[in-house]
Amino acid sequence: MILWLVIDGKSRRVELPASFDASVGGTVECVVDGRVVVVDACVLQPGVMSLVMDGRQYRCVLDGDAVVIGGARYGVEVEDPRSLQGRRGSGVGAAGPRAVKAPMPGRVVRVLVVIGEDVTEQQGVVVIEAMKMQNELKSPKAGRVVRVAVVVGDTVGSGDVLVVVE
Amino acid sequence: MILWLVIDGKSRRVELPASFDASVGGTVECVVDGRVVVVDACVLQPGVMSLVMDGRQYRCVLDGDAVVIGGARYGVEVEDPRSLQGRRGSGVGAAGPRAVKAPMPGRVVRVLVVIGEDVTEQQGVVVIEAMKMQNELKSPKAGRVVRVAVVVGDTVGSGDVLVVVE
Amino acid sequence: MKKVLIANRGEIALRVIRACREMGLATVAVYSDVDRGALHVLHADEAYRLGPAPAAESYLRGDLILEIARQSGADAVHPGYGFLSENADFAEACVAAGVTFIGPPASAMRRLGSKTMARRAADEAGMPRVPGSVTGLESVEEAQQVAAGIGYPVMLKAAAGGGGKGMRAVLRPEDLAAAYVAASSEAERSFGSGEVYLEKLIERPRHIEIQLMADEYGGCVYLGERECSVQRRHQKVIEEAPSAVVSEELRRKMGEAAVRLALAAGYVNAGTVEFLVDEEQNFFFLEMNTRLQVEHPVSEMVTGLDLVQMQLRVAMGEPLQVQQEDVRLRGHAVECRIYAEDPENNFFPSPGKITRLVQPGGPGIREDCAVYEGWVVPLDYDPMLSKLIAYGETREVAIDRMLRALEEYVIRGIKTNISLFQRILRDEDFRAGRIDTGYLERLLAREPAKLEGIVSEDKVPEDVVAVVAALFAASAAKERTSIASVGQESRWAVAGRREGLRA
Amino acid sequence: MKKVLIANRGEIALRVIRACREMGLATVAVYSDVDRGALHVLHADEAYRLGPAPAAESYLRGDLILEIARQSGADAVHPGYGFLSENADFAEACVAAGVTFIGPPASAMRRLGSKTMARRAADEAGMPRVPGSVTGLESVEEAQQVAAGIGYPVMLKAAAGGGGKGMRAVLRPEDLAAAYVAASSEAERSFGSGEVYLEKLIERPRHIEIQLMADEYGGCVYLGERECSVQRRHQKVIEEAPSAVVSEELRRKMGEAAVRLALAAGYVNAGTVEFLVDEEQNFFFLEMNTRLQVEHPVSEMVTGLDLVQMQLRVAMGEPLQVQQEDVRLRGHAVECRIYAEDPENNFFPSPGKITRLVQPGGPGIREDCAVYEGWVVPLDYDPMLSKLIAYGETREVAIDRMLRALEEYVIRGIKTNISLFQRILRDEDFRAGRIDTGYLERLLAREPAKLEGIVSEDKVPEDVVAVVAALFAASAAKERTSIASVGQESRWAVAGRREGLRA
Repeated sequence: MILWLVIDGKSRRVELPASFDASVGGTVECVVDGRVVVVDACVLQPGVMSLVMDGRQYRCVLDGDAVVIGGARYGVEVEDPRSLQGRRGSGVGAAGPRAVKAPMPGRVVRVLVVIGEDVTEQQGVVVIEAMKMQNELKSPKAGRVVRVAVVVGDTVGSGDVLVVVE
Repeated sequence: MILWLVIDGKSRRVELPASFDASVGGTVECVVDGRVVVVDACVLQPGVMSLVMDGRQYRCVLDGDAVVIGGARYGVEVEDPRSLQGRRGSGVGAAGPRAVKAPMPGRVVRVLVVIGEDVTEQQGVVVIEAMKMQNELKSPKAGRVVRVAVVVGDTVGSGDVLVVVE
Repeated sequence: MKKVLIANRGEIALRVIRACREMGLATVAVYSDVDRGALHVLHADEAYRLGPAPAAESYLRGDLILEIARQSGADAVHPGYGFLSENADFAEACVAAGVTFIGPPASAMRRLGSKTMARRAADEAGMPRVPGSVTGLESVEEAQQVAAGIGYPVMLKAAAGGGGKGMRAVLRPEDLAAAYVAASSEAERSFGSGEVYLEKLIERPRHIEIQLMADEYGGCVYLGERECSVQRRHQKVIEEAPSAVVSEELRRKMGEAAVRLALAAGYVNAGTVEFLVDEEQNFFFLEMNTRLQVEHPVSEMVTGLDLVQMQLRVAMGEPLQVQQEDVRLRGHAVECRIYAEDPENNFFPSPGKITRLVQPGGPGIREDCAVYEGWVVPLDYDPMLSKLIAYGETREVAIDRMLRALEEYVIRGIKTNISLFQRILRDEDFRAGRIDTGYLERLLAREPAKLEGIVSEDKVPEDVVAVVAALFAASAAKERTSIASVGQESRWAVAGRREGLRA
Repeated sequence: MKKVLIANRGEIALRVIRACREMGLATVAVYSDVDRGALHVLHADEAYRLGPAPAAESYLRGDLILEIARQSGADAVHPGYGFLSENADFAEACVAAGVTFIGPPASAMRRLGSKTMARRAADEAGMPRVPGSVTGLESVEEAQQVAAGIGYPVMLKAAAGGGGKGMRAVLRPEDLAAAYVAASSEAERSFGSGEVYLEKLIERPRHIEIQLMADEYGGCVYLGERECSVQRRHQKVIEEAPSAVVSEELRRKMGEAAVRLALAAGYVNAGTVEFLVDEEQNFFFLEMNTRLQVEHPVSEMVTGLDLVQMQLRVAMGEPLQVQQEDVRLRGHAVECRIYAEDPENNFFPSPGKITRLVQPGGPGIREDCAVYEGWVVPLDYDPMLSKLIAYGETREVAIDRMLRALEEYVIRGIKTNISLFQRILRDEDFRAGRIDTGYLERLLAREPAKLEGIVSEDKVPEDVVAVVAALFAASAAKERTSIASVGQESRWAVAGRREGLRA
């Protein structure tokens, strides 16, 4: 199995033997960017692993899109070459429609705009609350509100679109 | 779903609504031996449940063939009528062949008999060890050893047959 | 007292339930809809639903709570902290319903609950306080007069305040008028009362508080101090006992002043008198908290006493079994409030499902925790997941032990502020005890925050990181059955599987 | 000292690793094949394989361990307890290899390791001991002579003994000859030395021991006593500090005698002097353990000190920072040794996979644990899973707190002795402190053992049990994907599914 990874912004290629079952672990010879690396991996629980390389022991925990090793956190992306194309094309300029997204999960406590309303840059559009913390979300640009995706009382997830300004 | 259970030796019949998903929980009306019982079940983790009935809260943990409720342990068998027949017929008298089984998981450290050897009742036949505790297992009857299923160094599980005496 | 209803949730509800169980008292839990599977419910003898998630419809419903007490035969209510714990009307309603309120009498709560009234009580008890007004300011003119009298900089504060709301620092006379209006209207909005007062701004103050316990018979002891100077937005983040700067002499002076105040107000049960301490070790009365506090465990560690059991015994009408001379402090304790929030993203709250939980243990570690693997942290309440407490012979040992425990701690699925604590506990100023209430904001304002505190001494080789990431990705790909359980990793799993097709 | 190799496994290896981490020392773990996934490995900076599971091929291989120390650059070895911890040859080999052995010098270990030599050392130090021989018995005749001198009943003991092997109580003269032969040959088989000695049998003795810590400069303090009278087959089951019966005066006498013995033998580092105490509070030297003991945490809880950190500092050549007058005992601590064994089935060992683990927490609870959910407890080593320690202001509070914690504790997949502790801690005699080394065997011999200790006050209604069992069975049936993970429940699941077809 060959994996292309981006770790803290740096691309890496890791090759694992096809016969190796990573969910069980054991001693394995990997090829990292062309170099042979021998490690002993032991899976304690799904997402918790002890890795020994050259006698050094690393306690490794999978955490969402990151791995935590000995207290330090490393952001990891698993690259899929087919999706890269799409990602490159996804950049949008200040000219197009811009969405106001929820930066955290929460409940909508106030909606400050209506469809068709003109807003200025940094004008508050929606207030969401979670864990006793209120957050007023602001328009990223001046323009007209073309969509209001939520009403008061809605529960939203992190990244959900709340309002679109064009 | 209808379940026939034997709890600490007593047979019980419990009927759950077909639509109820016990792995998720919720408020449910059960019929226990003909009586309607309403409980609120909340599954915290697989095998760990909070049950509320008439305001009383019970912390319930599944433990093998038992349930532990508020610190007390209750042995449970789920009855399968088809298997009862077989179970009733499985009693064997002192006359037939008798197996010496491992009462605990362990490693065989000594085998004290060979096939064809005559043994007396309570004569030691195999010694197994686990966790620094040695256990000499004895023949349940006088007779002849017809099978020795293990050799020194074998790892055995609880209930495994070690020796058969006829 | 036979059966205690715990009118709270989270770690403090579990804390009280544990104390009741140890004393042979039956327990009644109450819960909102999102808390049916919470640990405080799981550990109670009885449990009753209050209502929907919002606190106003559940944990703040004193009427429902008293109805449940009646129905279940509970003869006492423990309010915990927050929610109804400082609500004098609720305390009174309990008494009227024939149920013991485990806390001070409503009269003492009222007398000490308003900051302006408490300041007058402090004066009467001969306790030093920050110079300034002891009544609400009637007008901007009065504010200007008082400020001129004590000298700038000054601080405007809401009489009914808390949590930093209705507060404004005023450095120059020309800013006072605007600040007065702003503070007053914020106080009106937040607390329903626009009353503000004014006091001298103490520069670089330390927040140090005295824990008290009083019985019904005039017995009152102080149980040492706690220092809570590490704050973010006026919220305590790390607490410790004893303070690194309080001498035996200062402790005695502050303790005796606190006891005088409590006795003068007819105070009973656990309470805390908060002080500001300036750089010359002058102490000034700040306010009194008429309840058990979040940070009470650090006092328990250094005194060897159980404050909740003491609360229960006092509420049963027993006299204190501890005299002042029996209170012996030993060692040092530090507490970290583990929150569901993201220190790398504006401290945004991070409710959600905990997919993996590995808790620290071993010598000197106590954890008051109310979450478990699989628990969904609700977005309706404060973000506290757990209180981690480390004890050691010295402050240094306690700090290093806490660092060890934080390193062991794994909470996955949601973000936590564990890395913030690692940063603070490794910071030289904190380790040297050079802290004041502005310390943490200054630390956070400092630049490349990210690596300073988080990385352990030895850098992990890049190849190790790559191999570990690859193994986790490959494992997610192969263990198709476990994708559901690992949740967040599904993106990896999908990518990994695609790769698998090519390998 | 920069890097410590921990020549052990299980909770004690993790305990030492934690102390090293807190002090900034790097750690090297060693492991046998079945321990690759053990927690002591997961928490170490470095880890090296020793060999196959059997201790003789792994944790007892001093040669391999020193080779790994050399290879990894470890400059010290902590032996923990058991395995090589009392092996003077290994201690010597460490020194020869230029590696600090964290424990006493080999000479002191030899002097106090043999029971007959230790008895002579005790005489020299003016310490009371059980009357009897101080040299090995040459013959049955000599045994008869000594026994006649001190009077029956007497006890035969192996000089190299431990764990109850090579021991025989002799009540009448006519039984002595046979017992002598049996004890001697058992000793020969168990320890490679048939040397036995004889002492007076103390009736209903309490086992009480003194914890010592000595530095290289003649400094030596005693850190209070521990009572370990609750034993099964001469193995400690529950330990506590302080003892319920030791007065300040007795503590001082025992402590000073223990210190005299240690100083006379040139002892350095942690050690324990064990005594028998009779009903008249006479104390008799029993033996000295020249290492850290399993039950050291109860001493840590009541003294507030960290014994492992003290061991490390002494081994670094530091003088003790604690004088005798600084040692202040406070409160009471109880420890339960949680074992993988089945108290309802002859205490048979119960190795295997832990399928569910819910650990207790909160005030006054410490756990030194080396297992986790998913860990397969190997059958090759002792059955200890964890040490649970409860602290309280009084013995009663500590006991009730331990009961609360045991109730919270869930270990599934294997059997444990948790119910045994519940039985003991609820027993009136234990609660009143009426214990001696025969106490537990008497309790276990008592009749309807099963319910007495295990059931909590309120009986669970039969219908609740039935519904809970039905819900678990139905859940196992519906969650087909989880069958693999619940392991033991598969039989239920199969039955449940069959039912499901009919429903």
